[in-house]
Amino acid sequence: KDINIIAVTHGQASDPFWSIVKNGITQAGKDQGVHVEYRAPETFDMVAMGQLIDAATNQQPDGLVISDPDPDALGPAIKKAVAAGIPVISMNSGIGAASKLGILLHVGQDELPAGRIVGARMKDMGLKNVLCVNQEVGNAALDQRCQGVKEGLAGGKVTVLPTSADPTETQSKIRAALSSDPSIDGVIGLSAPLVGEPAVAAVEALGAQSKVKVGSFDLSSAFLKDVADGKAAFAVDQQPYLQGYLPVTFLAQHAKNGTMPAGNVATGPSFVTKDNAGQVIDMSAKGIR
Amino acid sequence: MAETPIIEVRDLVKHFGSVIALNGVSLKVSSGEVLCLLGDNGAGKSTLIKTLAGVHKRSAGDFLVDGRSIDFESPRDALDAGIATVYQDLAMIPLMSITRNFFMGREPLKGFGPFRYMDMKRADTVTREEMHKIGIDIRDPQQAVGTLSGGERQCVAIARAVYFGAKVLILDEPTSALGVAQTSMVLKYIDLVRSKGLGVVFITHNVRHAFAVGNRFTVLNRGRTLGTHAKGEIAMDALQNLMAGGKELQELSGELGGTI
Amino acid sequence: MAETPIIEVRDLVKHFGSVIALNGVSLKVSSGEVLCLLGDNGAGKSTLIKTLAGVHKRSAGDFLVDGRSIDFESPRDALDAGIATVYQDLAMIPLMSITRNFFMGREPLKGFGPFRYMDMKRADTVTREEMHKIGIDIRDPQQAVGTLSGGERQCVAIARAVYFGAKVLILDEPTSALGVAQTSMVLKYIDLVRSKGLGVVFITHNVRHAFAVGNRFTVLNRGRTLGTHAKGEIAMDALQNLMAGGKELQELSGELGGTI
Amino acid sequence: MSTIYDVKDKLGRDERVKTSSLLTTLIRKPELGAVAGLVLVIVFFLVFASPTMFTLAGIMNIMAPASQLGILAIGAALLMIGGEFDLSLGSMIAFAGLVFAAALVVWHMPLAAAILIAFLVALVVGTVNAQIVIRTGLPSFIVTLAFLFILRGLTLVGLKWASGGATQLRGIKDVVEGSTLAGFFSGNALEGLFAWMAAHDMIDKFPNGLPKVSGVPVEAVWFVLFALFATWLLLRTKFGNWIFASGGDARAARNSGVPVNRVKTTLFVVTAACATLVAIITVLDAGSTDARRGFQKEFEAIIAAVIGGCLLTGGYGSAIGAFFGSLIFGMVLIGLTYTTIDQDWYLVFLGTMLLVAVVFNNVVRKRVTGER
Amino acid sequence: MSTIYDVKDKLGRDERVKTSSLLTTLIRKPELGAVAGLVLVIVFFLVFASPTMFTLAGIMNIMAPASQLGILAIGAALLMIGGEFDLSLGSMIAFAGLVFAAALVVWHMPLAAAILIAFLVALVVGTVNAQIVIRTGLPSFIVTLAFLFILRGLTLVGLKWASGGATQLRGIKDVVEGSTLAGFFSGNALEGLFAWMAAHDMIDKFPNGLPKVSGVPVEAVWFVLFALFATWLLLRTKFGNWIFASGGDARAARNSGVPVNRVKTTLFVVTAACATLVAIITVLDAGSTDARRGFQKEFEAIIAAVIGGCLLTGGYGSAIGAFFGSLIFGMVLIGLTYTTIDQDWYLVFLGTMLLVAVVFNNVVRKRVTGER
Ligand SMILES: Nc1ncnc2c1ncn2[C@@H]1O[C@H](COP(=O)(O)OP(=O)(O)OP(=O)(O)O)[C@@H](O)[C@H]1O
Ligand SMILES: Nc1ncnc2c1ncn2[C@@H]1O[C@H](COP(=O)(O)OP(=O)(O)OP(=O)(O)O)[C@@H](O)[C@H]1O
Ligand SMILES: [Mg+2]
Ligand SMILES: [Mg+2]
Repeated sequence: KDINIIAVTHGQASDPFWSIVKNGITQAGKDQGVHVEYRAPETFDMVAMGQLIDAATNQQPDGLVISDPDPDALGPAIKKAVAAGIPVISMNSGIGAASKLGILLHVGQDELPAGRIVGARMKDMGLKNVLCVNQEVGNAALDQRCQGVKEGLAGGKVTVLPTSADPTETQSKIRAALSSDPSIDGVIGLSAPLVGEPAVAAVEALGAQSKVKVGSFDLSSAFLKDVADGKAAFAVDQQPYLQGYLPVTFLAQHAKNGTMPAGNVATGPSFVTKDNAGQVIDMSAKGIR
Repeated sequence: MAETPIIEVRDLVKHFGSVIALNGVSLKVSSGEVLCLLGDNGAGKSTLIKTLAGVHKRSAGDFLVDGRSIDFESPRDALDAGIATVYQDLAMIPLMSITRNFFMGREPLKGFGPFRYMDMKRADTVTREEMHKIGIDIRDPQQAVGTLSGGERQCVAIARAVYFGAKVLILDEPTSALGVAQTSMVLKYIDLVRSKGLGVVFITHNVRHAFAVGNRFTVLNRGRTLGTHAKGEIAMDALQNLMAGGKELQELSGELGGTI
Repeated sequence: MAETPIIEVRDLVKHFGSVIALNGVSLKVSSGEVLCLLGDNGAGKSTLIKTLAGVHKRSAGDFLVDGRSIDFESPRDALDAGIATVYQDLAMIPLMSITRNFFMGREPLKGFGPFRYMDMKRADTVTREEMHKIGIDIRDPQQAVGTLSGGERQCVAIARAVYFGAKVLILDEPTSALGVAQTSMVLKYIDLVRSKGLGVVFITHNVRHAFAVGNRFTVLNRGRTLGTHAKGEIAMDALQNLMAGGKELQELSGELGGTI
Repeated sequence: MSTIYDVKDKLGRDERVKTSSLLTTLIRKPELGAVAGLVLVIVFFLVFASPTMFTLAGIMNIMAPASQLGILAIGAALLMIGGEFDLSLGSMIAFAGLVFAAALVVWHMPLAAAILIAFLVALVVGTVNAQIVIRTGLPSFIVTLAFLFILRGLTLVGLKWASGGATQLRGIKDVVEGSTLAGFFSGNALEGLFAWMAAHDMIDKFPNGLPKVSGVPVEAVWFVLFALFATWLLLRTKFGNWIFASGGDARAARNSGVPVNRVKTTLFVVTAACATLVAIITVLDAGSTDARRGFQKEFEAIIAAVIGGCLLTGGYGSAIGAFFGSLIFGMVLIGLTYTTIDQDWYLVFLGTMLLVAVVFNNVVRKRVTGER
Repeated sequence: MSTIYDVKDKLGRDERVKTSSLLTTLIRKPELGAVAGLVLVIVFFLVFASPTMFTLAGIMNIMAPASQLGILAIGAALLMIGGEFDLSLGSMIAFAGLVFAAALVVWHMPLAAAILIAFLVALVVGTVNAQIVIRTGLPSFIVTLAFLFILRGLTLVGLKWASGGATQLRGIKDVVEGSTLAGFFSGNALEGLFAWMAAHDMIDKFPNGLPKVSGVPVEAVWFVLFALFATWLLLRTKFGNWIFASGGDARAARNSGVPVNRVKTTLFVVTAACATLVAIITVLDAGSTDARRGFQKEFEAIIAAVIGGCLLTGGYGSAIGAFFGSLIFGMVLIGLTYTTIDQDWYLVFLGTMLLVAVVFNNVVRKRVTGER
């Protein structure tokens, strides 16, 4: 009998981060010889996501991978899946609620602690006034990153700058923010292609490379090039590929042999800096990192 | 007719931005009489009756209903005061059915309390009957008004106004799109309505139609009243000339055999 | 008039869904003659001329222009074939200026190659002049058509068709909204156009207007041709009765003093 | 006198109308197009989707989102027929959700009071939208667009304030635990029936004996009732006539004595109330609310209404059409997850299905109503 | 004969027209409303924003996004005046960007060929949109909505294929290095002038002597030229007349001999070409393209056009209005970053500013044109 594994996440296939997750899932499916499917709501929509989990449960897959940015909203749907006897692994977010809901294990790390670690690193770099550029305000997962940075940068000031998916607009807004508040000394983007790259361009256009440090969550090949060239300080890697690859592998093994690791797997955050950026660029251009 | 007129306006002025549409117009209508409002194209007839019907607010002047000065906030007020109007552009919704247009704003209800609903059957019957009276035999009262011919549409508007008119009936060129039979019907109707004691304001460009039913004739020209004449006081030819706004017509008319 | 008619239709049939609007209509128009199309409301006159003008496609029947069978794909084809039409609903864009409406689809150009542009000054002048000829003195050719009075709007449509009419001029109730002076003008115009050798199809409900300019009269009734009569062959009264679709009018007309 | 006009033949038929078969007459309803579109979509999924889609559980799974969308779509359809848009619909869901949730967990109000407050907010927002549109004469598109931003922004600010910095507000489930009133807005209806059916092996069960489907989602009940009510309203009441008139030609309607402003204000309030109802249902179901709730629902609602045959220019449309439009759109949205189509192709298929369904709908409608 | 009608007074004035001052006549332009809105917004920011906003650098910073939006808005405005919408505009940016980038880095075409191919795709997409709208008679809203999904989906699929799995395609800068043609689509124009001005201390410089602002963003030049061209087209050409006519009343226009279908097809192609132009500019500027490019730009474009006075129902509007509308929207969008307003309030302010600008615009327009 074919083994069927379904992944339901809150990130769209067109989102750079989640597209890598999906690549990991697809590859794991191939490697394990199981059938995998990736599904996500059209926007960050917990109600729709709960309905997608229900739809997945109805199909009685041999394993279910979910992300869980709102355990309250998704709880009932997850519990139903568990009650239906489907092994569930959560990834990326929701580590805190995993065991309570009957989830077998969690792969990845919540956004909030990830943000804290980034904040702490920026504090180490001596930054005091950081601009957290959020391309999708209201996406609770992204909001948590900024919140975490704020907590990590204890004592420093963090301002959230809401922007959109338009790089021109983002660049202009960052330039505007930097020129109206000259004390800003750090910019952290929540997406490397949508924010990180325009941020580097904005800092360059203002001639403030020496003063303003740029970092970003997630990777993109162009941003990694900036890191390698020293135009950006660091990129934060959660290894989304693994967040997709591992749960599918675990569930496939579980279906075949009944095995399952005993504890949660942390996939990040890890920092990519000038020293190691070069190795990552090519992998990133192919959607693996 | 020494009684107070149902409607009276004095020195009415109406501006649209820089356009002066009415520049001092006076008229009165008493019950049981047909006042014909005549005048050239663009003289301001429609603007005047729209002011009477509550569509426009006057810029200056007096407007009295039953001898009392009045200000209509909306056409609904005018309707509630018993003034029903057939507009030149008919005020119909092409996408809606004949019945729905007929009863628009005055729907017949059935049931009680919050569960009152439109009595569609009665509405259909009334519509069909009223249209029949005016000489139009409609195929289906649920047909969209937009698919009716120009004259059929006009008849719906007239039948509606007549059906709901209580005190005054205002008709803006009601016969212009009508066939011979329907025109006769409408004129007969006007006569009937008058004899029931309503006042009628009847706008037309056809001096024969005006003479057929009118008691008095008020002529507008370029936003001003040119004067009012009772039926006995003026000949059809003289009226015809007045209507044309003082343009000499003999010559033109003569060339075409004097038939206009 | 032994020559081939400019326009000829035979046994034309037109359905709209389940509605049969035309059910076998025949007529012809030769150059230098005015054909009056008469008939009751809803008889199918507008539907017929819209078929001639390329708006509707016929469901069955023959349609010949200059003796050759033809199929217009769009009104533009009809215009290009020299057939200009005044529609009953006028085909005007209320939001656009008088000039722009006047020249819609036939803009006068200036300049050369890709840099050709509308000659607005000429367009304004022509519009003003043509409107003046028909008896309307417009305030500003750039005024939106939507703010014109009903009759003024009608005059724009007529002036436009006359200006661009090349072979045949079709007029659907052009005089219905017009004042006495403008009506005279339009009838004179029709006469003029005929004398220039164009064919004219003239729809009206006014038997006097029809008699003033018409050479032949075709009567429609409920989607069928009732017959065609030359001017000399029929009296005004008989025609009037035919127009009403066979309804006896004497009685009604009598009550109102025989003036209709 | 009536004989003068009587040229009908002996059977009383009008010779100017082609006779048509009973069947044609029966189905000469514009809504038939939307039904045909739905049938097409169902056939597609019957062929290409996993058979679980059309099990009882699968259907209920589609009903939940389709019903939520449907409630909004019918509200939007009424407003569109009345000649206006409400782009603030989606933001209103978030805002009403915030107010409702805050009333429960921050101000610790009883459920009934929280529901009342939420609907009061809808009344205010709807009235404000309407009054600005009416008084300024601006298109409602642009006015409600401003409120799309404003309400979404206020939700964000309010959430941060209510939750102390986060953009999620949780813990609603604990507060409403055991309330009977909550049963009207969350969970399933007819649970007893389904349990009984499960006990008698009439429907599928989980290994633990519970029925796989524990009832009809409560929003589906609201959806059907609202669709029936709206249809009755549109077709059979005075107010329905006024809605068509206001949307068909506001000036003509006003001239005929229809209180157009009152009609439009009511419709804006109804639309906002629909958003609030959906907000309450989703907040109670999810037990939480966040700043992205209802994102872009305004467009989905308009899409569903347009699929169902509403004209964007107003004056034409039906609630029953919007009903089927929501089912079509909801089925396509969820249904694609039952197919093996790769998620990367998801949008391509969504667009294509939409187009095909709408074109088909249109062709059928034209065929049956004889439009040309 | 002319004397018969001559009742004008001796000065040739018509007694039915109130005399108005030269000033009133001069400014009796509907566009004045949009200008007034812009002035209002500028005054607001002069008072509340950091003074750096109105330095040369600040203005150029606003010009880049406002110009890109403006190019789209003028295209959308032309189409709206012609009576249709194009909701696929934003997705078209992404799709054209993909085609353009793939032509450069995957197929290794020269820049000119890549540009040509991108515009060819625009021609095809515009034509397909138009043909479906015309042949089915469906509202363009729903047809182009389907293409919003389809093109966005195809972009994702295409990107993954072109990049071997990622959602970003980069390396464009290296490929076009040193091309003169690229200068027309990226970077700054008038760089010589600005360098000269810097050398003569007329504008701010960096410590190293280079001017802080090295030129006018090239999209601003396109924007202004396109606005001028579109204005000329609308007001002075035959085609412009046809656009107004097609949007005002397609049936009446058709009856008057306007080739409505041809007009609409052309407009759909123009709109798609606008999206393509913006795509080329942003791809060259950023050196990369991704799956989210142009997200929701269709709405921003429509918003800007409506702010500028376009009617959603078609037949009315102006390119110059869309020009100012884009400046207003672009300025509000970026300008709030220059203020000290808490960014959580961002959307609230965006909505409020929009509403205020539009209401003000409307009031001024009514005042000057005497509409009631
Ligand atoms: N809303 C408006 N804005 C500007 N001008 C207007 C408006 N309404 C009417 N006018 C002008 O006022 C004048 C009078 O128009 P009105 O419609 O009252 O004429 P009328 O006497 O009814 O003519 P007709 O017999 O042709 O119907 C016209 O010249 C018209 O252009
Ligand atoms: N598009 C349509 N769909 C359905 N029925 C139509 C349509 N157009 C016209 N009809 C019907 O066809 C019949 C003929 O209409 P038409 O407009 O040709 O009449 P007419 O002779 O011009 O009348 P009038 O003198 O009143 O203008 C009418 O009964 C009308 O209801
Ligand atoms: Mg009038
Ligand atoms: Mg007709």
